[in-house]
Amino acid sequence: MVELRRDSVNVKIKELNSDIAHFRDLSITIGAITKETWVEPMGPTPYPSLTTLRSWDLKLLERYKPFYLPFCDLCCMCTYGKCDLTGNKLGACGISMAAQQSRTVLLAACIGASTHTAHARDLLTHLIERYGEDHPINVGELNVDIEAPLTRLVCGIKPVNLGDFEEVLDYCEKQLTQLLSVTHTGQEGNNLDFESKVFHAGMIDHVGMEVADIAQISALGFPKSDPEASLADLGLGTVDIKKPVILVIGHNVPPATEIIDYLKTRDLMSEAEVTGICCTALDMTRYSAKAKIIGPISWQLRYVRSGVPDVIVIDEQCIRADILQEAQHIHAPLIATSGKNCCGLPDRTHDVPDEIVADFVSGKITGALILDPVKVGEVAVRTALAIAPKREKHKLLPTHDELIKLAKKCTGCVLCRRACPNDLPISYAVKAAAQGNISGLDELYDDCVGCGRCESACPQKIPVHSIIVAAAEKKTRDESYRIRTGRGAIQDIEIRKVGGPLVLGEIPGIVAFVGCANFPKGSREVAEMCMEFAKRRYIVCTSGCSAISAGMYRNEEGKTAYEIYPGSFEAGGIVNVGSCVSNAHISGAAIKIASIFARRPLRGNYEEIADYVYNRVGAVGVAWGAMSQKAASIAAGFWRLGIPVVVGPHGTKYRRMLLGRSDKEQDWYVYDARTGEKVYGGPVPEHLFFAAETKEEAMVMVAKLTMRPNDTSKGRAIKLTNYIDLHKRLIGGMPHDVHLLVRKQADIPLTMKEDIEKILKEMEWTEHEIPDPTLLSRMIRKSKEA
Amino acid sequence: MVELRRDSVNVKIKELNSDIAHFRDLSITIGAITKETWVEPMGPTPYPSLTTLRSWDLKLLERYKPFYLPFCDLCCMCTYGKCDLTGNKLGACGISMAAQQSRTVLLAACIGASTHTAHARDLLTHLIERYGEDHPINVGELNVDIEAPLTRLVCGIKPVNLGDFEEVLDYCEKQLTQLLSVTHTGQEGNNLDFESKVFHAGMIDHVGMEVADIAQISALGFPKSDPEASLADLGLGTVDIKKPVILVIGHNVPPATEIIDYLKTRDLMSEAEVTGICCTALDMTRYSAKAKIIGPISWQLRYVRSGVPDVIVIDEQCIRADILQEAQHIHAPLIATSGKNCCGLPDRTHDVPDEIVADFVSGKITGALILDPVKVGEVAVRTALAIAPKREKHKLLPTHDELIKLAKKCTGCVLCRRACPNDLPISYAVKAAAQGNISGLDELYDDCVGCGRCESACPQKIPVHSIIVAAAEKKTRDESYRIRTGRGAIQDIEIRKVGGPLVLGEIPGIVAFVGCANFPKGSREVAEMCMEFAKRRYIVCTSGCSAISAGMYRNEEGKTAYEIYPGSFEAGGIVNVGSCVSNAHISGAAIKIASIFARRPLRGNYEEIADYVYNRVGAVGVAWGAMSQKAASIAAGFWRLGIPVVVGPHGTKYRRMLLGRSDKEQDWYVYDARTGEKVYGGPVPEHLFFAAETKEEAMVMVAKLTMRPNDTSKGRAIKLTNYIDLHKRLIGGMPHDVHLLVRKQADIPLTMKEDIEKILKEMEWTEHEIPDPTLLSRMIRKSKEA
Amino acid sequence: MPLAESWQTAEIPGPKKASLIIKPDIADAIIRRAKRPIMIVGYGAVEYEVEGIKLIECLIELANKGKIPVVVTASTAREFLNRGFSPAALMPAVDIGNRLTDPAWKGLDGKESYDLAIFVGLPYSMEWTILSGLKHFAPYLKTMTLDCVYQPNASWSFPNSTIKDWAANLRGIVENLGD
Amino acid sequence: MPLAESWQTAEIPGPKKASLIIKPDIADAIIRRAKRPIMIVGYGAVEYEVEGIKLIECLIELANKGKIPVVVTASTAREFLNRGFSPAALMPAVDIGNRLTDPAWKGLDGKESYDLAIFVGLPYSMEWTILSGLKHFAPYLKTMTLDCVYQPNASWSFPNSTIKDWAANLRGIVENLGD
Ligand code: SF4
Ligand code: SF4
Ligand code: SF4
Ligand code: SF4
Ligand code: SF4
Ligand code: SF4
Ligand code: SF4
Ligand code: SF4
Repeated sequence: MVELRRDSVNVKIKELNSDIAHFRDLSITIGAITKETWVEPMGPTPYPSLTTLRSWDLKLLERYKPFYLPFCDLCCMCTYGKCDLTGNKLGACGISMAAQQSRTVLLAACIGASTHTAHARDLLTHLIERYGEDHPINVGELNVDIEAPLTRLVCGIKPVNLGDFEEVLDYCEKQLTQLLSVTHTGQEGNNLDFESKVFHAGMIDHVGMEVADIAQISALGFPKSDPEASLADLGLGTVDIKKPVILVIGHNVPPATEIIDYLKTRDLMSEAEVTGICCTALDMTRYSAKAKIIGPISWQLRYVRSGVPDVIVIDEQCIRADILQEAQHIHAPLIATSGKNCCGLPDRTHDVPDEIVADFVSGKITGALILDPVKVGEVAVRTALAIAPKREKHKLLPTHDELIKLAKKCTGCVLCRRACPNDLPISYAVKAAAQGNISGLDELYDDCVGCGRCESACPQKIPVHSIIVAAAEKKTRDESYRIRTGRGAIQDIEIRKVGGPLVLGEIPGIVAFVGCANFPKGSREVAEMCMEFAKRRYIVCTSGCSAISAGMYRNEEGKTAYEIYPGSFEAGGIVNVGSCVSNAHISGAAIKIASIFARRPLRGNYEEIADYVYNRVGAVGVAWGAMSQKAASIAAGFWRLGIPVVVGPHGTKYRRMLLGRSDKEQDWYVYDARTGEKVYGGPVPEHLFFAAETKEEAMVMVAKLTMRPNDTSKGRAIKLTNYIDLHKRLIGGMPHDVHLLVRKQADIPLTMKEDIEKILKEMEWTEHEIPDPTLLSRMIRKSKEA
Repeated sequence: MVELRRDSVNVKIKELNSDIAHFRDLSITIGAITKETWVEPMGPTPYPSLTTLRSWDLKLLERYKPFYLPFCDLCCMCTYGKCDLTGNKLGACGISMAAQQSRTVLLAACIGASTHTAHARDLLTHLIERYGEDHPINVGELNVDIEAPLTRLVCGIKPVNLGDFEEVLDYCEKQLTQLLSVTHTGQEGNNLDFESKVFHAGMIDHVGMEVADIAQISALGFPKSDPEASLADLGLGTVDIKKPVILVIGHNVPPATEIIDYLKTRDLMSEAEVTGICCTALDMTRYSAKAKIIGPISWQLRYVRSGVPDVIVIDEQCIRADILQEAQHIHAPLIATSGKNCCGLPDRTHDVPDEIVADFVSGKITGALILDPVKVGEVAVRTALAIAPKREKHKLLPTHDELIKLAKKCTGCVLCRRACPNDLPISYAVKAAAQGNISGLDELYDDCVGCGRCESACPQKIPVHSIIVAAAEKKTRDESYRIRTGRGAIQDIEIRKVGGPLVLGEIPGIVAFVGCANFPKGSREVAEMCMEFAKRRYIVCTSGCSAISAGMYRNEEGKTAYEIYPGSFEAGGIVNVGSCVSNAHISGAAIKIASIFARRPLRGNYEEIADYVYNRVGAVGVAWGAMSQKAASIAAGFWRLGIPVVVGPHGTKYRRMLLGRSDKEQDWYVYDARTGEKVYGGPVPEHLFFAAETKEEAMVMVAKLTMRPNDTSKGRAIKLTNYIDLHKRLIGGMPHDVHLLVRKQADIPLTMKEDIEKILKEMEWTEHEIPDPTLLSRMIRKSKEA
Repeated sequence: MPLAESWQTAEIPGPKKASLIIKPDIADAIIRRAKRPIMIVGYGAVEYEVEGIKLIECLIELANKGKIPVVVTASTAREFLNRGFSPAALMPAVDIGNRLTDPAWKGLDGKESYDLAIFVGLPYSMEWTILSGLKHFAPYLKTMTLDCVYQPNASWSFPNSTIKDWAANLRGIVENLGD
Repeated sequence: MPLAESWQTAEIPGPKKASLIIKPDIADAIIRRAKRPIMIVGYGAVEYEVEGIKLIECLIELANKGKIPVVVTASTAREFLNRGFSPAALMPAVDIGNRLTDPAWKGLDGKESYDLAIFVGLPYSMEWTILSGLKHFAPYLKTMTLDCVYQPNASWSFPNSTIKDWAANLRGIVENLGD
């Protein structure tokens, strides 16, 4: 089998006559024949359409039926509306509440997947322009053979050069257009079909993310599957505020890398601070570990208002929509760098840097749109250097006295609290501050997600968020941590090493902490969860804002998670894969376990791989602060692979959970691949999408959700030990469902034998077999042999 | 200049050695060199990105600032929310109410444009599979040279074969993915930049529509720019209910054409009735004028409940989400034919027709998903023929006595009326019916849009909509009209003929009645408006549900609009271009006026063409019942071309209007292309997006909006005559803004001289020059010559 | 019939909702307090009859007594002209709505901004959306509706009322203003 | 503090909203009338103190007197166990919510469906969404919340109250039930 690649075979034809035309000196450059050949035959579902994997989706959805949590009683999507959907009423278009909820989820998933795909497209186009379409893909030097597991699995192609990703993105864009069209009034009428399309959007999302991250790893020299990627500084306290400070916010790293290049080539790296928030920050530290991460998305207001940044550069995604005003308040020029977020600024892309810098320095303009990363690099640095000395860190946070004075204006109307997404007791704290006691405000700082809604709500125009941050000044100064920079993919050899222990259950599971910072109680809980699972020798992965949050906490010895635990994909490792788009390496790792360890055919073979992952690989995603539409599509990509996702309490706002019913025995039958019989496999994993009320509940659920029907007895015993132990410690007492999770005597952890056997007896438990589980009748070996 | 085309040049190379590989018998098929060459040089903006046309958009938006009409005080798009945006509060992401409204519009426009593009993609793929990628594009035989004005204008390519459209759709899908990503939380922060992206989505939408319609015209043999396209039957009363009846609903015509083909090849056309609702119906009559159109979208419930259809075939878009239940109620099998709308049905695509038909006839299944149009054709016909004799038209509408009995259950709670989008006085009518007088219900029928919300709302479970339809039984039997089938594009020669009169103002304007049937007072108003403007010798175009509604009314002589007025693109013509995707021919006609008549360069030259259309071509779109997200994107595509759109009162639910301020003189300055000076051009066209309260207001506004700064005095006089005349008749009295619309004495219509001069004197009016208007400084000839 | 719920069940407003005009005195006081009121009358004014008297006549009386300039929308002008009343402007509802959101707009007479806009007779959902536009984008302006149904996006609205109660209320307002 | 508005300002519900429990008698009557009530207690129960007494103790008294099975969510179980009270189930809130939407579910004891679900102590917005799920998808079930804030998606809710009023109300309910 040979494979066409974009390469350098050039066919020159001196003269050609055909019926249609005559031409001379025709030169045809065609893709070359790769030396490397991909012998794997094409699987059944390359480039799947909207319906190709529908039957797989419906299998999962039969077990994990949506539990709808309408966020609004109405639909307002077209001018027939608004329509009242309470009490089984149908909309003017005939839609039911159930379908409308799933439709809304599909819309969110489309927005999320489009965001990653559009980001991948811009990034790829830029990198191809800069490095050529022939620039080779390289995610892990010689340690990685399966360079793009999702692309191979979904598209059935094996990308070699950057240019090969173009058709992958073409496919993603085509599917997303199809999917979005399904949300139009008068399209899909069935809720489960909407859900199947949500899964499709999720799968596309992971492909898009994979393209984005592989492209930037390959072209920008990010760590290549490096377990020992450097540590970088993290936190407000790490910034040297005496230097000119540049702040980058967003997800698209090229402007930031150009800023670093400009500084480096002029030997100015030590003359300025390059700081970042969100994923651009994460990716920038993959480019240079000298750059600094301030914090997750929720640090935007507090950092800007500290007055520290001299120039603010935004690219795309997760940027506060009021960033221009906030920047203007501290007199920091704002540079917008993406067509996706122009902020109403004048387009200066085609002006010479001298002029733009001069206009910034003179204050003639407060912001500019510059759609050329190289120019952004120059303008940002030169402006920061020129402006910093005269700006004097225009701080917006009140002093202690000002704070007290502001607090005295409070009438106790409680509107701030009623606006706070976390229902924080703000008005009490303000009242206390009015009497000189700011400890309440200081405490709020830890739980506050920095949304600023309290301020908008305050009729007294008290800058509530600012006084919270001001009250916690000492804390902010102490925010000084270390984070391992994003390492990218997982090496094939790591997969080989952990594949057995994972599938056999010696490693209790993979727990991935991903997504945004809409935490119910601040960043700290993520760090605590990471450490607990690493200590219990799970493989812990992190990415995005959660990767940042995971590093923002020190243990008793003053160490952060990344300093205590290794960065390798192994039991007890904490693996920061990178930014949001690096999430693809986590799903990719699960796929690689099926492919490398279990040798399942990968190419265009989605169902079989997902069936494998679902029944055998004990992976769980935790998006404790899931906020965005991207979080929705990322989760959906995990679901289709059979990987459960746990979210925080705000996650109920995603309109529905996907919950299994452990009490319905009939729901948990699987085929035994050996015999073809339908046998009871047990309620594992119990849920596909689950919102926990508290961190404790989440941790116990995570431990439970790593169980899989094919766990060996040894493996199940280890998983049960963790589950029961965490339950006892965090919730109290024995869990009530042990009897559903023990299949054979040998599953029972020795240390808990007595307690468990008591329960089993009470529940009239009997042994049942451990199947070779599959949901796919075609995977039954007997029938295959027949 | 030569152009590559997909054609049949085959390069065979016996053996080739390169550094990289060695291969033998390589056969390379490449696109051929077209004989026909497109000599026009490439314009400045082929394949524009998100920002390419931003400065043009901002020029328009400076004049037509959004007037926001928030449809909800909240945002609920991410889990930070819901956010309260009242009173200048910002969301947790920092967004303002203004930006949030524009963001919502962008979301709607993305959904709309995706819907057309995804439809175009499915259609194109199907037609290429069936007819080959080399199938030539043919929209008007020899009468049309500019076959695809939007594709040429936007993409800068000249498509020749079906296959050439692939890259056009690739581009659309890429842009839509980019655009949708902008709606993600934390992207664009500026309301006007959101609006610019709305325009971009609209432009993409028109390209997608063009591809769809050209593909089907070319491959399926639809009328090719034929002013004398046949007339087809329209209305419930045209169906021979003694025959087996098939109903098709949606927008994607292949299943319907296959049904017709199956009937035709077996000589069964006269044995069965093929009826349709919405755009599939329109397109099906373009395939065979023997097919029948029942009505616009709002006829779904009433027709299905009549029990007449024996088999219902749905494809995509504008299908009631409860169609499966409604079909089941009348015991009519439902066939879903699109991956976009699977209705939860079992996938029978790969089963043999015999089995599927047998399962339908035996009642084993009530619906099936069949993703193969040919198979649908066979199954639908055979099922209808087999089932019709035993089904006996299972009618769901109550008899007169049943109706009275049902009405007696009414408690007068008024919940039906409170649920009715048109606030119809339902409860009075029901009360009267309970006393035996059904005339009130009968009257409601005319205004009712058939949404069924009254039924959902009724606590007494009275089937309110059904009793309205039952009360109007006589009317429904009389619904028997004729409609001209969709003719497709406008011929180049027609453009040449009307170009001069239009631009010079002898033809007062082009008025296009497009879009859905969310009318405030039923279908009739559209028909009345069409006739009035045709009578006044405007060029009237129709499409989609409005084209259907336009035919559902007879004048005193019993004739419908299509029987009275010719189908040619000329003064007094009523031109049904076709289905929703045929809207592209209307924008295309405006573009062709600039290109063919005014010889403006077309290729990749968007701004100049739009500037021409905006300042010179008096076209106005009317979407009186605009309902959908597609309507939003269609309108946006017109806006970017500078064509104003008028919607009905429900149109205020689109979240904002784009209104000019005729009272602000400074807003209406244009460049005079002759001198480069900025001169007053007058408040024309006054608005870009306008919702009228009543039909009368709409008509007067339409007459006003056809005015353009470059109208000749003769032209302006004709337009003023129509405007003032309509104002006097429909509103009462002289309009209050005549003095703003008269530029020179010569503009004053002779017949109204006295009245107008009185006003002019009162208002201290003075003459001003008629400029050679442009918004683009680069169009100033002086500077060009310099 | 619930008093202070949107007349169209699904047109749920957010946190900011109209205060109820429970008695004509309230409306009367609001109108008296306004320095620059304006009245916007839609086509419903022609269609409604209140106890034998057309709504439009009641409105003309109100405008005359209260010296309130009237903007007539849609196709309603003739009915006013026929009754010898000259509206201050004939203007579509979205146009007057748009102007009212402009803090720099000095009114139809070019003198000063309006501080109270009284709406009556627009189609319910159109009035709902236009009042929403004003609620959000004309913070300096108070709005009132005289319709017989609750309009949550106004500053003040009648409750959902029977035609009878409504007639009494309207008459009350007109009579009070006459004082 | 408005009585019957969502505690979180923006969590505006649609047309269907909770009736107010203005007096303890009302809650008492509802509980008595229920054939199969169930109580779902979230982690807030541990955090709130009502006049020196922890909310959880009040709830235990209520459960005991009313013979209401208690589902304890989140990490609240220990506090019950410590007080010698055995919850009928330890189960996440979304799980019990989900089961309650299943008309075929015969309850924790497998006997019969519940007809009243009493919620208390979940995070406000999570309780809001779960009650919304039940409002829409468990039409046969009535829901009540005992929190001190208005939950519009319940069938019955207290108004937004001061801790003091709330305490009095809760005590009232418990005492009445004791009769
Ligand atoms: S769905 Fe959201 S935007 Fe629409 S009415 Fe409900 S809360 Fe408002
Ligand atoms: S999409 Fe359907 S439910 Fe939503 S507003 Fe339109 S008609 Fe109503
Ligand atoms: S900024 Fe913090 S305290 Fe203020 S509303 Fe947001 S989360 Fe609550
Ligand atoms: S909103 Fe402002 S005034 Fe009201 S309680 Fe909060 S801080 Fe005090
Ligand atoms: S984790 Fe969420 S908030 Fe953070 S950068 Fe990614 S998408 Fe944005
Ligand atoms: S997108 Fe912004 S305004 Fe909307 S819910 Fe999220 S944070 Fe609030
Ligand atoms: S079906 Fe007709 S009468 Fe009933 S609510 Fe809809 S438009 Fe009104
Ligand atoms: S909703 Fe039903 S009962 Fe109430 S007024 Fe209408 S028809 Fe009568």
